[in-house]
Amino acid sequence: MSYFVIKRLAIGLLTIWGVVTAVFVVVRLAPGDQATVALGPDATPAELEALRSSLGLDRPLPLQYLSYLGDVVRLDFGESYRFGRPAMDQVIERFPATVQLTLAATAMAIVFGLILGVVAGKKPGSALDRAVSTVALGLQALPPFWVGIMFILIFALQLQVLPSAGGGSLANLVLPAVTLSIPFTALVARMTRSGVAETMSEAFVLTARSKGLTETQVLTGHVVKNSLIPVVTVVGLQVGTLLGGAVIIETVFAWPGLGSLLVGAVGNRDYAVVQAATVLIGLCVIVLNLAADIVNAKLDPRIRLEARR
Amino acid sequence: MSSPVLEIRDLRVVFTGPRRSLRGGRTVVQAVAGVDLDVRAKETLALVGESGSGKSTVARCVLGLVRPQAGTVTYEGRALGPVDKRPAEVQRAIQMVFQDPGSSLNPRMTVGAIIREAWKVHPAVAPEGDRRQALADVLADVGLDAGVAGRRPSALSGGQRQRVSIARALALRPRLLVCDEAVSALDVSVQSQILRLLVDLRRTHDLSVLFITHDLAVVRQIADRVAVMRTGELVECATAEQLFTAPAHPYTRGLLSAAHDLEGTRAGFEHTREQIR
Amino acid sequence: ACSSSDDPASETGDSVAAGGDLTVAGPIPIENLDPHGPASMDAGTQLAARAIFSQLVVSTGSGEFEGELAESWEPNADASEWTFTLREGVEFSDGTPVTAADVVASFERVLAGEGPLAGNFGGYTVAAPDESTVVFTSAAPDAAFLGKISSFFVTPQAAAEAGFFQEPIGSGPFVVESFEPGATLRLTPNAGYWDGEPALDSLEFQSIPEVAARMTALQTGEVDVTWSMPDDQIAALKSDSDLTVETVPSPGVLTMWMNGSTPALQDPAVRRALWQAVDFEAIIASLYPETGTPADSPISPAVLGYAPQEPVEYDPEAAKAALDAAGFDYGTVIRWQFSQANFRNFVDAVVSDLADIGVTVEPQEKEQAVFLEDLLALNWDMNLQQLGSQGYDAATNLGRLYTCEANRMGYCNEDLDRILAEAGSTSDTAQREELYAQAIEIIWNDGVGMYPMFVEQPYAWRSGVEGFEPVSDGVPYFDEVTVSGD
Amino acid sequence: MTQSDILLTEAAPGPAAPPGPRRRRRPLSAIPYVIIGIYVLAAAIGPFLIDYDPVATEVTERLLPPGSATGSGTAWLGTDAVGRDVLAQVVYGARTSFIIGISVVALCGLIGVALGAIAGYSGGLSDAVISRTVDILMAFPGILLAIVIAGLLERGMNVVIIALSVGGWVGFARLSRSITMSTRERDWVDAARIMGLSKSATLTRHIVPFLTGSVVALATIELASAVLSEAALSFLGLGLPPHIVSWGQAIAGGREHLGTAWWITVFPGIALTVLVICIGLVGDRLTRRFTRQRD
Amino acid sequence: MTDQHSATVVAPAAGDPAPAPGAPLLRVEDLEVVLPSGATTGTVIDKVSFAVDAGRTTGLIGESGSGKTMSAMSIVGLLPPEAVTSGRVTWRSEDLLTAAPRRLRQVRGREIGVIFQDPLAALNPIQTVGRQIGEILRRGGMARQQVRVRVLELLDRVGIPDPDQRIDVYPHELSGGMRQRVMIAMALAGEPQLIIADEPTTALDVTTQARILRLLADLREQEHLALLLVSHDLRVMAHVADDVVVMYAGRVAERGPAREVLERPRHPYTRALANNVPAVSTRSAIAEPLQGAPANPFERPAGCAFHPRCPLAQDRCRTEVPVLREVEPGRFSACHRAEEVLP
Ligand SMILES: Nc1ncnc2c1ncn2[C@@H]1O[C@H](COP(=O)(O)OP(=O)(O)OP(=O)(O)O)[C@@H](O)[C@H]1O
Ligand SMILES: Nc1ncnc2c1ncn2[C@@H]1O[C@H](COP(=O)(O)OP(=O)(O)OP(=O)(O)O)[C@@H](O)[C@H]1O
Ligand SMILES: [Mg+2]
Ligand SMILES: [Mg+2]
Ligand code: NI
Repeated sequence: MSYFVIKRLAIGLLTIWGVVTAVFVVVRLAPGDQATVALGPDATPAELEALRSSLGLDRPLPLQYLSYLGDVVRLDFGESYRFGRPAMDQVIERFPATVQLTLAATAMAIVFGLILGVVAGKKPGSALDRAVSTVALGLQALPPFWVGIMFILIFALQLQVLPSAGGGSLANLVLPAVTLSIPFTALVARMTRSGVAETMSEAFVLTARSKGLTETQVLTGHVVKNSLIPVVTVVGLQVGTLLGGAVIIETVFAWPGLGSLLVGAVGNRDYAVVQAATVLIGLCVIVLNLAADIVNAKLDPRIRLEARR
Repeated sequence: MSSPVLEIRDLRVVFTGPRRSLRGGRTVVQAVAGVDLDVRAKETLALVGESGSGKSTVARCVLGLVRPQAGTVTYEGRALGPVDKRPAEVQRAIQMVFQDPGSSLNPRMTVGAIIREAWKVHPAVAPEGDRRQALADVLADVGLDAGVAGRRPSALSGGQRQRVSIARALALRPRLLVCDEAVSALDVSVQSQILRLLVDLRRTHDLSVLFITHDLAVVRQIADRVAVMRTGELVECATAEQLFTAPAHPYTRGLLSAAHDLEGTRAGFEHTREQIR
Repeated sequence: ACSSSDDPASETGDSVAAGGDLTVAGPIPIENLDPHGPASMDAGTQLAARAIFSQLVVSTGSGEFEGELAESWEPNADASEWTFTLREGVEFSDGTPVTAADVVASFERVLAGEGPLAGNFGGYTVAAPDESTVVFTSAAPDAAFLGKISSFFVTPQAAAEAGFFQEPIGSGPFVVESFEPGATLRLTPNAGYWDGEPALDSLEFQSIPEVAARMTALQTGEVDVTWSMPDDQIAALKSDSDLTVETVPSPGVLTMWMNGSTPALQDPAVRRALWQAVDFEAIIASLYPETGTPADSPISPAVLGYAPQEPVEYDPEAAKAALDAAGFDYGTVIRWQFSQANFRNFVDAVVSDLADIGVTVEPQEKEQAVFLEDLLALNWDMNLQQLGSQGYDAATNLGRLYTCEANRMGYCNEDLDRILAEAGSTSDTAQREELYAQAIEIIWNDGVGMYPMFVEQPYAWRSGVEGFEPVSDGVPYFDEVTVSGD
Repeated sequence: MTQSDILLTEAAPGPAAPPGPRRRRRPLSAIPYVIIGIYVLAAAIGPFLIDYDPVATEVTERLLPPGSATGSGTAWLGTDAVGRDVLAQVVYGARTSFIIGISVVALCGLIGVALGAIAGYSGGLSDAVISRTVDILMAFPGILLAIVIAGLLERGMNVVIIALSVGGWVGFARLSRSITMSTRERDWVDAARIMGLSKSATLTRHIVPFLTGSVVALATIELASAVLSEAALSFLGLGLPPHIVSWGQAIAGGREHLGTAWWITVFPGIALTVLVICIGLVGDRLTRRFTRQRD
Repeated sequence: MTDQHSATVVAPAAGDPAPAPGAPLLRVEDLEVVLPSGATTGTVIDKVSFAVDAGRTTGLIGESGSGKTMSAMSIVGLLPPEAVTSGRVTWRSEDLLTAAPRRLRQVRGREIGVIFQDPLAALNPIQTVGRQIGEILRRGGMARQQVRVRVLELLDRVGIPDPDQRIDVYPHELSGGMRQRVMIAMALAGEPQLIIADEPTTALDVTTQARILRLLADLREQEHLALLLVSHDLRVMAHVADDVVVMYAGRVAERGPAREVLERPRHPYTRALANNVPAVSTRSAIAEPLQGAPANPFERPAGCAFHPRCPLAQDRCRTEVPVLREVEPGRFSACHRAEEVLP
């Protein structure tokens, strides 16, 4: 187990290095740089040059890369020129909001997704199953920004029961979290459905029935837990994706999370923030995947942690 | 006695499992621990032993699907490497029949395509022009009519599939046929059909056969010599007659007595058999 | 400390009773409180700075300025040296007095800084001959200095220290209580503000980028004041009896430069013909019924130097004839770049009109950074921006952008250069107005760009909000606002 | 990428079980196919029936509700913010959405299957390299890539396709790799190797055919999500240029008018949702068919 | 190994709670199971009748797909949900086919225990074996501590060494033989009167097979159990069964006392099966194999399902379905020419 964790962390470090490098290459490939944005439309070529050299942007890329890598190793992600403070500080400040949103959405998705999935998967092919599957597909097909704006119009404007935008309070969390959880719920439901449906055809379910258990007992005692492994894997992956991918929802609901920070930073070519945010998100994805694997190993004693994928 | 077609010397195979902890080292399975074995021309050598004793691993080494940690496999004096490094002629000469007729044939291909594929790789065996005839011949050899060539494995019964499997091997005119549990998955009534076919083919095609099984009764019916494996080692190797009448090793004796145990109303069967004759 | 000239004492006495907590959602997030740094010209930073810090002077309209920290100011004859005398007794919120040394330090921060403000003051030096006098000296005459310095805020000398802007100290009407960059800025009144403590109990700036959410927040009362709403939302807001909606003229002009270095657009006749081919009046009436008026000058009436011109009438036949006469190649594709999504409808409508006379325009919506880079590299045939004039002075627009040296739109006219240089080097307002009128005529008639629309700045606030005064540049002040009833 | 995990749970080819009892055909089961057929028809021939010029606007007829009369006929589904016909946008948008969806899926599918199959079959170094690349891409915010690609290249359909494909192949690779790894263990693969078939021939003849089922099923899901992602890119201002009509554009463009002119977003939204549901249903069915009756 | 043979002739133990003396514990009559398959339906089980007497072992024998598992599972209602059953399954005096689901659940485990073919698949991989064995006791309301004691007893009873340690391991950590013992312990936990064992030894090694069969024989004797044993292995049957039912393509081909049926078959199919069993003790030539493949109940040949493979087939066999009839006292055969099988 400890060896496994160490090995996975080593792979994680390698992945982080890949992410760090990729983000470096990618942001520097993009046309326009920090100097263009900082100086705005009125800049003269001379001013641009001066600023570039003072920022070190005129050095050869490999050199910039090396010094950047050196800084990252020392956990120094540089100063954000937009925010005028260490980039990591800014990123960390936004992190809790993102975590709140993601956790709330994930919790909802797990609860409702599991219920729907179990209900559907317990009788594969039944009318209920088809209904749930179709609804899940429909939920996955809703453009999130559309749902978000409709929610605002309905719950904030018409019914006036929930605030429309901003962060902080629990009430503020409801709409964005629900919006974010809709496609996720659908995914969890579909995963659970297929897992449960498959487990239902396993021989040990027959064994459980042969002991005289009721269908509910069979389901809760022998089916659900056994079908969770792919669900856990997906939740692990998806939560990671949500961390960085909730941009649209954060924008619609003015939720001060990492996604909108990242998009803004890319637009402003705030390299330091882009890099810091990407690394943090990458780290989370890696840790969550690791966590999912550990949970799976706890769920299923047959899984030897190393034999992943 | 004829000289060995296949010689296995001091074969060792180790499978390493995943590491459990940093210092704990890997779990290591010594699947084959120093096996010496000869298969002589035109003989049937049975390899028996309980599950996990390493029989299949030996077979896979012979075919070059598993790379042994140590030891040599020699075919007619030539040392053999992994399957894709072998000279075409050796690839052709050693063929295999698998246990599960359901999974040893590509379900997406027709029987004809499966057999022709062999000739695509080794065109010399059946020249371009007379493949149709060759196909009919090889199917006839295993007791199938030419009509099945257009069918897919899923449209065949288990026995028929196993015949196709044998036909695929025979299509390359091999010298040595490795059968890994070739009849174990078949119904009793079909099992005899396939066994009989194998015995006939061996005679007509001058084959040497390495026959792997855990069923001692079958061994008794068809083997010339028997090698007994246990946890990766060869515990005994003798002619069939010798082994069944005077087993030398206690482990062999144990196996035999367990088999006897199951024989139950043996007398009843004998009686029946007499009646039929 | 905005334009109000009322007696501060009475204001204060009146507002202590009202007070209230005001929530404001501007269109742009506040990311940075440093008024000297790279974000200094951001609307968000300017908004915060106006609440936290003080300017030397505040521009209140075309050519008009009011002293804030400066009690009086005086240029020398050729407007290359400007002397400011500071107001007595102004203190930062920590009680230390605002001195000339702070002004000098702040200005030097700007010059050393890596922001867009620095570009305004190339060749300037600053000195403080005594505690309350500051002298700015330029290498060249600069009549528009007041306009430029109105974006300059004075901070304590400590601003250079790291971490200062996490909890900044200023001499403005409010002090920072908490700041989440890009999200919320919470302020409380500065009890020691020289112009009287603001009446509000607290002021909060929120960032709500999505329009629908921002409008909803205003209608539900989560937000008390907002501005820069799209026209289509304004009608809905107007029908809400709890809201006051007002638009004020702004210095903004929708500006569509045409790249004079593009072969197809070199001929002024072609540029004018294209302009003629678009029915701007109808487009504005439909898309910008609230905030748009057809323009008759490249700079807005609110700006010093404004001079109305003969409007370009919509006449597609004449346009087509003119294009034919000029030998325009209808096979050319005109690349039209813009960066803001809210221009999309406008762009689509213009492209449609031009297509009607057979001219192909390919709209290119670019990301801001790409847009800027291409803008400076003249990597476009037509460009769309909303241009303002900083400090309500034509110098910051015409004088800076239309010279041959600036080469901002591939257009170079030596006569124009001369006129602009002259206008920039005199401090006589009447003379400057005259010179800019000449310049505008040349620009207009040569069709350097199309100037379809003056933009008005819309504001909306809830009925409990008192004393809010819309300002034309979209960066309002809140020191005299009170709010009740929420 | 996560979509592929649905398939992964069912995908590994089980022992070739006797072809299980086939499900009886339900008359309703044809509906998704019929609807998709209608969409394809609309995308293919709709543009010839309905005259629409995405460049032409009519600002005086903007934001008209469904059924309003306009200068050029009746706007059955209303008009958008610059007076273009919403019905025509729905019909023309179908073509764009199909082109984008199919291109993205084809691109991702080809790359993903090729890399996944190689990784799964060869193992060793190539597997390590491909797997780590997949890891990195999964830990990398996709939106960032999309933004940068949109900035690097001139705005257009190909940019959207590339931006969506860069991360999209990962799912196919993961799926192909895991199926390849289990198919590789099958006896018929060994049989092919024993007769001396080359690596590439073994891979293409004895392994890749078994990927098709799950890959096609995943492709249908990815098709739906590509269409949806295009809408999301448009929302962020990174989508298609204005002169290309797409549902995503239409939905994103109408979001400021949701309260007043709902028809701009709702009709393309319904078109999109119905298509995604139908594609998803077909995908589900294919998944089931290819995983259960694998023979 | 004559000691083993003796186990097969043990009389029903006294005090066994059999309903009426002489009446069988379980009687299956005219059982029919219809399964849909694609567009068609197949009568997978066609008029099958047999009985299991208290304290005795009845064997169900036949090739793959002949309907052994289906017949056994329909007793406790564990068929696929789409299966349609008819006939009677009389357990003591009640009909289980028409019994309420609740009653059926009471019967399962507590009155009739089941042992499945593949113990690895039939055990829940993520629960410890102790938990699975004890589940039925826990659900029955027994205290946790007592359950553990009882499970340890059961493990010991089925011959698992070190029950203390094995109780907390997962199925995959056990060998095949151990797993099958766990299955048996699980079936015993509810103290049933009948155990249905579906191919309990097929997945095992010869050596282990012998041990498991001996265990089953011992248990039957000591716990006064009746046993319904399903197998395709004649050697196994001959070893433990008192009566056998030979099935072919969903029908009963022959039925009677095990020894007699296997020694003197009254059906050509049984004869062929017996004939095909190779021996270890003597070297025998490979017997003349039956031609063709076993019939598929979905495409059952008309008349006698066995006729295409039958050396004795006549015209009558091709059209007329032979009924199962008593060809000599206690012996039933479904062959038109049953009398001619043995000269
Ligand atoms: N690819 C592999 N990786 C790891 N261990 C393996 C592998 N293949 C076989 N083994 C192990 O090697 C040992 C020998 O296996 P092998 O398949 O040769 O046995 P066998 O005698 O053929 O058994 P059976 O009768 O069950 O087929 C077993 O313990 C098995 O678990
Ligand atoms: N779930 C199912 N759905 C449809 N048909 C089934 C199902 N299970 C079994 N069958 C069919 O029913 C018939 C009888 O099957 P059964 O499992 O009883 O045979 P068996 O004698 O137990 O065979 P084996 O020795 O292979 O276990 C077979 O033809 C089989 O294909
Ligand atoms: Mg083996
Ligand atoms: Mg069975
Ligand atoms: Ni005996």
